[in-house]
Amino acid sequence: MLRNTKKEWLIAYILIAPFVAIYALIFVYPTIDMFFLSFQDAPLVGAGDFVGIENYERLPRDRRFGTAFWNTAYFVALTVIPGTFVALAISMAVTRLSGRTQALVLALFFLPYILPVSVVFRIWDWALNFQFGIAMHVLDAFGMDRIPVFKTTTWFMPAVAFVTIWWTCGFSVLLFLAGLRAIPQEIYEAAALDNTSRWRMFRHVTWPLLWPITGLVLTIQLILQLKIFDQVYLFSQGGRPNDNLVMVYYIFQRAFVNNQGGRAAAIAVVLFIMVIVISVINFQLTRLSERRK
Amino acid sequence: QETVVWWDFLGGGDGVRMKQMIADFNDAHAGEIVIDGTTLDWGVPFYTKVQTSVAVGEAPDIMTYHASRIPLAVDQGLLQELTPADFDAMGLGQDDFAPSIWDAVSADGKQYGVPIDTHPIVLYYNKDILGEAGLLTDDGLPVGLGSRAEFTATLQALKDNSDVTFPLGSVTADGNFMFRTIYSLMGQQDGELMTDGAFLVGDNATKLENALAVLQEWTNEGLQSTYTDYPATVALFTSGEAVMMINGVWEVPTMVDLEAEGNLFEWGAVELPVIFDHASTYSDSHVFAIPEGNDMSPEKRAAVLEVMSWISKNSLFWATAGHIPANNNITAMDAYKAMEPNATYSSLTANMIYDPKTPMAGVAGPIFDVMSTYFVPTLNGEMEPSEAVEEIIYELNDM
Amino acid sequence: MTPTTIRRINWMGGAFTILTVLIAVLWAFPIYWGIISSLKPENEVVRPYIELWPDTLTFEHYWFALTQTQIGKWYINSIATSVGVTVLTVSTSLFAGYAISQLRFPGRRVLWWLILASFMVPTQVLIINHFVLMANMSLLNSWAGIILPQLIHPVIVIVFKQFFDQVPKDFREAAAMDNASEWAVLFKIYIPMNWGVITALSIVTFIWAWNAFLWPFLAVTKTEMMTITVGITQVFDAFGVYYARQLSAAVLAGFPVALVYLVFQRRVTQAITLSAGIKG
Amino acid sequence: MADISLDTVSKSFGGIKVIDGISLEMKSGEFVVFLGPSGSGKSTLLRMIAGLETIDGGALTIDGKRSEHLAPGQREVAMVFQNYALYPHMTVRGNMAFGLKNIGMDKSEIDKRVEDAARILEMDALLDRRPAQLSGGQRQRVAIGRAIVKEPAAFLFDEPLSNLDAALRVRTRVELAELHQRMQSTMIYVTHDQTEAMTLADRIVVLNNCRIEQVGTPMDVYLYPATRFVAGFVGSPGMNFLNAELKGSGTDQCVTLGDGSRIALEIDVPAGPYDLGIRPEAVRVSAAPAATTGKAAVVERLGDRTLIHLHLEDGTELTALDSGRSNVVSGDAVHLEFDTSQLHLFDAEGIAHHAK
Amino acid sequence: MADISLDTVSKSFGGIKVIDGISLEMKSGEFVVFLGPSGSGKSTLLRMIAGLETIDGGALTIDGKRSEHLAPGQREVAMVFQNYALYPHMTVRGNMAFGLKNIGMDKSEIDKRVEDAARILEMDALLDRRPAQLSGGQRQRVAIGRAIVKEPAAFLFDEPLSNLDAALRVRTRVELAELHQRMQSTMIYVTHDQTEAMTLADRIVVLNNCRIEQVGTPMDVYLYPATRFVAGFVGSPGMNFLNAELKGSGTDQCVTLGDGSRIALEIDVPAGPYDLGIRPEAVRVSAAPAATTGKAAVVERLGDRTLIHLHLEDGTELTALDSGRSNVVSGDAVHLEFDTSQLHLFDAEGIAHHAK
Ligand SMILES: Nc1ncnc2c1ncn2[C@@H]1O[C@H](COP(=O)(O)OP(=O)(O)OP(=O)(O)O)[C@@H](O)[C@H]1O
Ligand SMILES: Nc1ncnc2c1ncn2[C@@H]1O[C@H](COP(=O)(O)OP(=O)(O)OP(=O)(O)O)[C@@H](O)[C@H]1O
Ligand SMILES: [Mg+2]
Ligand SMILES: [Mg+2]
Repeated sequence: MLRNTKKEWLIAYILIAPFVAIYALIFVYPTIDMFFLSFQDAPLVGAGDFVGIENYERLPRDRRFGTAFWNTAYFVALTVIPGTFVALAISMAVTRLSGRTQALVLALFFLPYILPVSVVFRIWDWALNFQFGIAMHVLDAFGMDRIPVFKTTTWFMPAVAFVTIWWTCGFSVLLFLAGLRAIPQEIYEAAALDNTSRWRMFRHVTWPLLWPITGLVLTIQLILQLKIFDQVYLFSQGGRPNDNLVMVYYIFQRAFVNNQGGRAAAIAVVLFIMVIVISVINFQLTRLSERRK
Repeated sequence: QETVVWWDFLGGGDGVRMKQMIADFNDAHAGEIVIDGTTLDWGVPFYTKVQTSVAVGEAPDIMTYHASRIPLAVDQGLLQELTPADFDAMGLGQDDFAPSIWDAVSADGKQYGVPIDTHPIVLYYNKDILGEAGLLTDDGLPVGLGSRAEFTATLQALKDNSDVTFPLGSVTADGNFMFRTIYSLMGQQDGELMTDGAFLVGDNATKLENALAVLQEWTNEGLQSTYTDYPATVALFTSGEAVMMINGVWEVPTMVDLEAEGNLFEWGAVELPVIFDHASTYSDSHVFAIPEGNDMSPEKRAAVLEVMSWISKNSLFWATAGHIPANNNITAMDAYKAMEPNATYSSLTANMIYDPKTPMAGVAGPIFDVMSTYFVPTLNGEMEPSEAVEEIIYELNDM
Repeated sequence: MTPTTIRRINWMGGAFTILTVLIAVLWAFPIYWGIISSLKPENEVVRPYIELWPDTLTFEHYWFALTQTQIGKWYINSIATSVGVTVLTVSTSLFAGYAISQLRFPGRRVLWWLILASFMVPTQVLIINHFVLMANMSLLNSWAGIILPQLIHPVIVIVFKQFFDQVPKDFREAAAMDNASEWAVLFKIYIPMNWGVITALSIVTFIWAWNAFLWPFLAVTKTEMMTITVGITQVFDAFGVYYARQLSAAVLAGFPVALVYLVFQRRVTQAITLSAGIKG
Repeated sequence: MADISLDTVSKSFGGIKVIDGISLEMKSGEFVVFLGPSGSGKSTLLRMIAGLETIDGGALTIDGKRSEHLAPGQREVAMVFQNYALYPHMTVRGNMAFGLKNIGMDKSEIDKRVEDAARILEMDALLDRRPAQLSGGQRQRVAIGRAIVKEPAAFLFDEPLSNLDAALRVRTRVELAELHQRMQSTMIYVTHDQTEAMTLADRIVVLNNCRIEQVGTPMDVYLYPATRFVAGFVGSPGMNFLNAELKGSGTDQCVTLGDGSRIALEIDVPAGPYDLGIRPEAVRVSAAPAATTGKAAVVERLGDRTLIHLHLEDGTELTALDSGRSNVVSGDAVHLEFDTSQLHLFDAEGIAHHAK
Repeated sequence: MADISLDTVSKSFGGIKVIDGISLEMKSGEFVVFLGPSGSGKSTLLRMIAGLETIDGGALTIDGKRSEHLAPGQREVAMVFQNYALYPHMTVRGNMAFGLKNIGMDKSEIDKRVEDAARILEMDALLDRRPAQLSGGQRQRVAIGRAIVKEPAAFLFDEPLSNLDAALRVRTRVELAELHQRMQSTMIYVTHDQTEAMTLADRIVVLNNCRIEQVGTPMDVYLYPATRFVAGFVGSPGMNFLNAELKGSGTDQCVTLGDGSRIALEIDVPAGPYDLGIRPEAVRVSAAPAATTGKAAVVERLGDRTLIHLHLEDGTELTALDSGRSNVVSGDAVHLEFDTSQLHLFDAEGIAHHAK
């Protein structure tokens, strides 16, 4: 098309200006600043001294960093794959329903996702309360021992993972449903004519056709759960936070509780790099598998 | 008119009293000063907020503080000094406070706060159930406050009584809280956390281990509630599921209010039982302090001082919150001496011990933090006391 | 399989449907339980058995939360900041997405790559620097301070760009034949045409902003500036037994988003799938 | 290869009848086409045979066996879907072998069948590609291959050509006809395109509104449509319909058109008003004055033929077919002659009566 | 209504020439169709006229005014897009008025024009609907209405019928022809469908490979294709091409086919090998032995005509057109006669030579 280049540039720059300004201020600058800060012995707010890589050197010896790192890994392991499976199972169940039933069931499964984390926290803190929680009454009814879910290290991460799956899996369910809907009904009909059993139908038709979505869900979950903070923080209150540290929590603790901006920034940089590395690996894997096709 | 922005962490039964006092103050100073009060979550969240708000110059005009944490606060430069001139303006001075309390708010010969109370922990008990079980003395006190064996026997007797779920309600899910009980038990053995800047020197470690062992025994024997957080502990006690409860005096108003509504049994509160050598109870003080990081006009500062002064002088009402007023003039009053249940546990003032005076100590401070981390697993039987003590020593020395 | 296969499958299907519904109900049960507990008097709340419907239905906790706490202010803060985040994010992303999709200008590719790259970066790691930045700009404890760091949603730009890419270029050309100016093309053709996506994205952005916890939690030190999601966890009478009160506050905090969801269910669903890069 | 018979089968969707007591016999090796407009129930009928829709009432017999309760896989029929429904993640070979693997067939037997089918369809070279790497026509063949390997009693096709472009559609149509000649298997084929039906079918089943309108060979259906609907639906350009009045009887029978012109014909119906049907090729442009005269509105030259869209004097529209080299131009007045042996009268119920 | 002329215009995309020095004159009121296969540059050429693509070289004159540097809105042409490109959020009225509003036309004048156009297109009742509430054919009309209101010098259409179903396409084609007759405005119409081109055009411009192959009236293009490409592209069923050897000269000229049969013809080219082109309608089935004999492979009965796909003895494929009532069945041996006046020979460069 005939274009007035100069005018087009001007309009483009006017349109992107607000975004670019915010992006530079809130994203680019703080990212750079984070790296600078990680080489300083600095309080949260205020000037600090350059200390080289001291903040990083401490990390391998730092018990709490170890706790935070392994807890994060543990949490990711507990949420990403199980959460994806739960979402897949739910969406398989939902997709065979139709009409109002489907809408209702989907709404019930999805509702937790739109709740704020603090509400989710209150609900589950109450449901799993060691003394008064309904879950404990249920355990009592079955003659089982009550479980102090948020108060022991054994149960804490699995419980928070469970709540997280409950909370966020509506998101994955929607993606799976979109994926399932994108599989033409005709393929299933063709498979029915091909004498396909239920299991083979899932194994050889649904599962492979859903794999791109599954990969997407896994990726999104992975990146999301690495950044876990809110739930862990809330459920740790009045408990034993130091046993339950995760990366972002530890950044928070160093920066805001202990007032050590520099050391906190070093942890932040580590997490930053972890996420980037994982994203890049993941991106390459996807590209590879796409190329194989 | 000056608006004084006020933060406290008083969320329990005493919080209600403090809100009443603020209202009274506002009435008394209508048109001159008004307090704009906010209650934040106790402990780490409160002190984190204070720290960040001072750092960014958004601090309140006045806040409550724990005396035990003043050394740390001074070290971090969070507090403004209260000069002798300030004290003159308030009409208060060293003479109005017990020396230990006065000392607690001082650092390097400067004052950083106005103490308002001391608040030890006490043993609450359910007279109805104890009476039925025949475990009440003629004075209406639980039997067996004299020794470890006797007290355990009392607990065991309650346990054998089938109606009782928990003989003792303890905040076993929250190491922060348990610090008070455990430190009290160490005090009963004359144990010290810090000796000349070193942690748990000599047999102090054993003393800590002993303290933990007692509590763990109670857990193992099913004598106290496990994994119970603070609100649940109170709920267990007030609903009659736990017969006794170790908790701060600040829960007195909760009981008083419930009793007034007719929703509570006959209850009492008494000094902690002597488990080891002699009576000893951990105590801390609520203090008013002025944070750094806010540019106050002289008028505002005068208003803040008036707040502190007024509350200190009117702290007889604060005593209804269970606390022991720090102002000597109040404790000397007859009205105070007659106050119940304060009178029942007033004996313990002689046996109070405080945190070591160091920037490492204090509510939500580093020592507190490290130790509480190991209390929960120990008290609930996940970890051996000896192991816990080892870990605590390692981490304290690692700081 | 036997000749009756088809019927048996139908029967099994029915059983499976009932099972699904049961699980769904169970899934949402904790929400129900939270709500119903908030409607019980405190002494009923802690009864040691399960009571699916209160003996005495009471709104006293709601009354308490609404009158005795600053929940009203928190509501206002939440609404103001969520609307602010929504309007700013959606509008800046819309313009940026449009420019990248439809206009040719130097720097376009660089910008696009930057946005794609930032897609993966966790903003959580920037909390320290955001805090320092906002402190230096004296924006802590202000709506602006809560809003600004939440404005990074590269995914919204990406979705917009993809949507504008999908608009057949015929429309642009038809508009050119119709003598429309560049601005008219944007405001009279592209924006109204994509109104559905814009509302969908606005709704989820609003939900995200309303539910944001970490940053509003850090950015505010004054109670009266807190958002409701932060407020209900920060300022509460933790000492004492007030489970029902806490739950009533939680219900109040969750209510607006639940309402938004129930009203705009389809748009929310659409926006969620879009935000994951799936065309709805 | 099998006989398939439907006995008063019916089907409703949510209370709405879409197949209403249809009975039909299809003989082994026959190529039957279901022809009808969109929504007439063709696909539904086919899918009922395949087992993809339940049969609400009536009986389905395939090769002598009552089949309405059998699962789709057990009916020994194979289906080719409109969008082919190839498994996108499997190779061509995988697509063809999948159904055989499901019934646990020997690997060697599977390979043999797949390779035979590939040879028949001339796609040996494509066996290891995936559907995404194939052109539309090639996909179409894979879909047929997938059906062939099952050696089914009957092949069912649901508009298999509608996703191909015009040129390819014509070519594939011829290929399909050749395939049927070679394999001699029963084929049921659904389409709404009357050209496909005409060119492929041994017998056409014309469906409309959930009912069978006519069953017959293509030429039967074309020359002797049973109803007005069939007459209008089959043939392109479509049949002309004119209001007419039948008068007289015996040898002096004639119809009067709207413009007053009369056409003599011989037909076994009582006098009265009818719709007169006549195909464009039966309307001839004549050099001399003839039955009537019209004005050419639009002249469409197709090269080998010319379509002349005319208005009669009273405004009635009529299309005539002329040779490719027709010299009529738009605006001309044209003399029209009617081939009276190709006249049809349709009564009020739409039933057709054919002139002798 | 305007003359449009292109003078050696050319266009490249990223170094690849897609329009290569094309010159063309279109007279006022003429209906010109650009016909060609996909990718031949038809759309590009049209869009260059519209101003939607820049013109790299050469001159464009619209109504005597040099226009290659004018913005699209200023060229006084209106375009109907393949997907109509109706603004989905505006009513029909809004769609038609948008362009007029943009040039600040009076509200009353806009209303008048919109209503006039609506009347012409018989869509008065639809003015307040949105595109989504319209059928395909109605949308098509709105798109035309949007062009009409601008009272442009010329209408440009880019495959406007390709989104309609077959029946509607035929009907709309006739409507378009009538519209042109009524409005008498210049229309340039792009299509790859030779039927559309044949039926609509005053003149067809056949494009292939960025070049003009032939410009001429539909019958010229059909009867006297300039090149082998045009001969193959125009006409359905397509022209038969056979390898042939031209021998002799003067009156004893003849071509020999692959099966050895000889056909006498008269043509002005030297002897040698050629491709012989003959349309199916020029291949006639004869009762008596004739020029040659073939075996009917597939017989497609279209009702009014019958297509017979044959194999000659040497395997050469050939299609013959017979009448609707043809009695040839697949497998028959058929005598074939050729209409020698309709023979074409194509030399190695693909240039056509027509028999006399
Ligand atoms: N699953 C279904 N639920 C409800 N109605 C249906 C369903 N499938 C088909 N119908 C209805 O049944 C009737 C026949 O549909 P069918 O698909 O058999 O038509 P068709 O002749 O194949 O049309 P087309 O040429 O469009 O494919 C239609 O009115 C359709 O709306
Ligand atoms: N924007 C473009 N960039 C690069 N190449 C293009 C562009 N537009 C068209 N082409 C190329 O120019 C050639 C002609 O394209 P054009 O769209 O004019 O073909 P067409 O004859 O209209 O085909 P169709 O019938 O498929 O619409 C094609 O080879 C096409 O790939
Ligand atoms: Mg169909
Ligand atoms: Mg094109």
